[in-house]
Amino acid sequence: MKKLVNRRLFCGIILGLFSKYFAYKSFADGRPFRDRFQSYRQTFRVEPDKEEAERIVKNIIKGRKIVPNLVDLDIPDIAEDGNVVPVSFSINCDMSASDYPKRVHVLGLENPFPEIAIYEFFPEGGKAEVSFRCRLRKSSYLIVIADMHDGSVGMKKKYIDVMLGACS
Amino acid sequence: MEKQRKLKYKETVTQGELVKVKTLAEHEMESGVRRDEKTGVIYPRLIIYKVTARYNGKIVFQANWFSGVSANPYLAFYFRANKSGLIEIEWEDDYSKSTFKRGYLKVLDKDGNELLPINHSI
Amino acid sequence: MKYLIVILILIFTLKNCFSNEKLYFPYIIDYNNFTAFKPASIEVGDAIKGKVILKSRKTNCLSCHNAPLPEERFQGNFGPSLLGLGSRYSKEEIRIRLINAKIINPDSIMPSYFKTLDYPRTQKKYLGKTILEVEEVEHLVEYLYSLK
Amino acid sequence: MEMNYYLLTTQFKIIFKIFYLLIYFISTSLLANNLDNKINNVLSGYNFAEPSTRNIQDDDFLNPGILWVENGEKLWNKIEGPNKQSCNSCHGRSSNMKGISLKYPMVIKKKKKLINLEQRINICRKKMQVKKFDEESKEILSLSTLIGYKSRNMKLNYKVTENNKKWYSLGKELYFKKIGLMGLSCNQCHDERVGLNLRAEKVSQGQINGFPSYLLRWSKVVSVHKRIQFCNEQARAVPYEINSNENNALQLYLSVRGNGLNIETPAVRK
Repeated sequence: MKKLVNRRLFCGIILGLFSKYFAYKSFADGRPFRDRFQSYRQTFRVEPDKEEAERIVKNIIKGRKIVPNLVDLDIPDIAEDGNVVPVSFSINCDMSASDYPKRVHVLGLENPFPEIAIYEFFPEGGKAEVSFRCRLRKSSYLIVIADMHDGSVGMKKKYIDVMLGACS
Repeated sequence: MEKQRKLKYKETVTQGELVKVKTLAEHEMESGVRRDEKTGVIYPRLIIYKVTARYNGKIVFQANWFSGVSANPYLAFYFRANKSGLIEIEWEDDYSKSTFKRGYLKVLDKDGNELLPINHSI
Repeated sequence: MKYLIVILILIFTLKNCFSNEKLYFPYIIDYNNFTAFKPASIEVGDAIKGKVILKSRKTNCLSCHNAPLPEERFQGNFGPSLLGLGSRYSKEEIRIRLINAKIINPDSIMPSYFKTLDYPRTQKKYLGKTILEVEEVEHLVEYLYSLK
Repeated sequence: MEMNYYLLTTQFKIIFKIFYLLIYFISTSLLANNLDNKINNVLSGYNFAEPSTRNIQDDDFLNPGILWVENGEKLWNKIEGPNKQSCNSCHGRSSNMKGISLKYPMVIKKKKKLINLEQRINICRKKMQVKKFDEESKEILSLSTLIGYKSRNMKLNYKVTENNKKWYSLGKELYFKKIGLMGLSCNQCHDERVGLNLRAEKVSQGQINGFPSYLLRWSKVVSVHKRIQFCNEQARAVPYEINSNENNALQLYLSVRGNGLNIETPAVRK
């Protein structure tokens, strides 16, 4: 009995509690959890996992009510190639210290790794508009979720047709 | 050959004007899901995972990227400047290799005088 | 001697040109009515398997033809639509178009799916082979005939 | 062609067959002469691209192909070799190369061989006594993209002369030849079925005025030869090697076919 409750076990318990606390904290931030465990040498996966994508989306929204008309998307309906899909989005807010998006998540639901990007804004930003180019594996929904400073959340999704190569 | 980093913005603005910053980085953004056709060896993931924009040392915008971002990534964003200063964009690699590109932004008030970040009169 | 060789060559070439019974074995082709018959020994195909083959990248039918498959977003318009094919053609007529559409129209772009091809620069793995097997042709014929 | 044979087998006697064959060959050879390289109006691949792709090409900042041009500019001034030479030391500034890419592929008189711009660069490097660049390497494409970029918006005006007539006819022959398991020739898609859809892809005229161009599918700049190889593989045919005589001849024929188009290097294509 004495040997069981030794120093190592004690440290282990404390560490375990700590790690649980940190894990909870990062969950609370709405970060998709996998990116922290994802080492760059173990990333081979071609088949998309729909459940995981849904879990990540759920993880970000966390049951909050979605505020309509918060996110504007400007993406072409048809992407000529899945490798380069021009995406631009803007968030309708005044970018004051009380009303700005903390994080904006961009997710492609049928990608092998659904997260595409997370953008972090600050009140100095002036305007929450970003344009960039992303990859989509095949025709699928692209979701943009804005996680606002005051806890509200906005979401918009759009179906994008990705052209497949003709001959091969 | 050194990888290119490009940065473009309107260099002289009036106070409170929105500045659109466009960036382009030369990078293959290897997603980690591609195989060599002949040998079947997986190309390890190698992407820019973080882009940080600082203005006078303060972070104004940050992008966290995953493997779903295109090769040679383009990024455009806005910020608002009240004083002249240094724009600094930092691209961070999977091997934590950082590359920088910096530029000076001149902010003028209504009369056309430059608003310097440090007050020299003291 | 010269003439003999020339005549021999001519005879051989002509023989090769005209002896085409073996070309589409086991199918029997009626060149007058553009129909291809299957011998009774070959089993009737399965339409469901035919649909899979039609969608596959091996045949790549949808790259040129339009088929009533709403789940396939993009379909080509090189060739005629496959919609209502079963009401337009009989099974035999569909079969000859699959086996070698160039019998009917020599300028057709449609590949000959059941003919040992000898076009130059064919990749080694395809040499001396047909694109489709006999069973696959039958599956496809069944599926295409079911489009009415 | 086969159809005719088959009709004959069942209906006519052998004498008629030979007669018919003769008529067939004469008529086809006559037809082949009429199928010249004249297209009514030449259209660049730009016209067949999606608006989002056109946007990328229009803006030099958005266009990743410009990265290759800028890398090329660096290489242009890079001093190498025992003689401490760079491209700059013989040719001067890179802007002097305006219109140079329009002359390639070119016949070298000594060897009576057809070479393209990339091969020319490597010949130059041999004179500089430095190691030549690999095929399709980033360095060589950067330099050829730079030289192509300098003649941007100039009109393609390639002339068939006594020198390159032989290569022109070879290229033309390759263009009309049916190849591969699918038995496709270039002209079947790129002349006769322009603008139709292959799945979602619009078939373009196959003009090469934008090459070396940034291809979205590979996310990098590639040469014409690489693109032709890709097309050949799609027809399940064995592609000719990069910088081979056949590919050069085909490139020559395509340049003549696209006369009148503006150079768009580095274009953005699918």
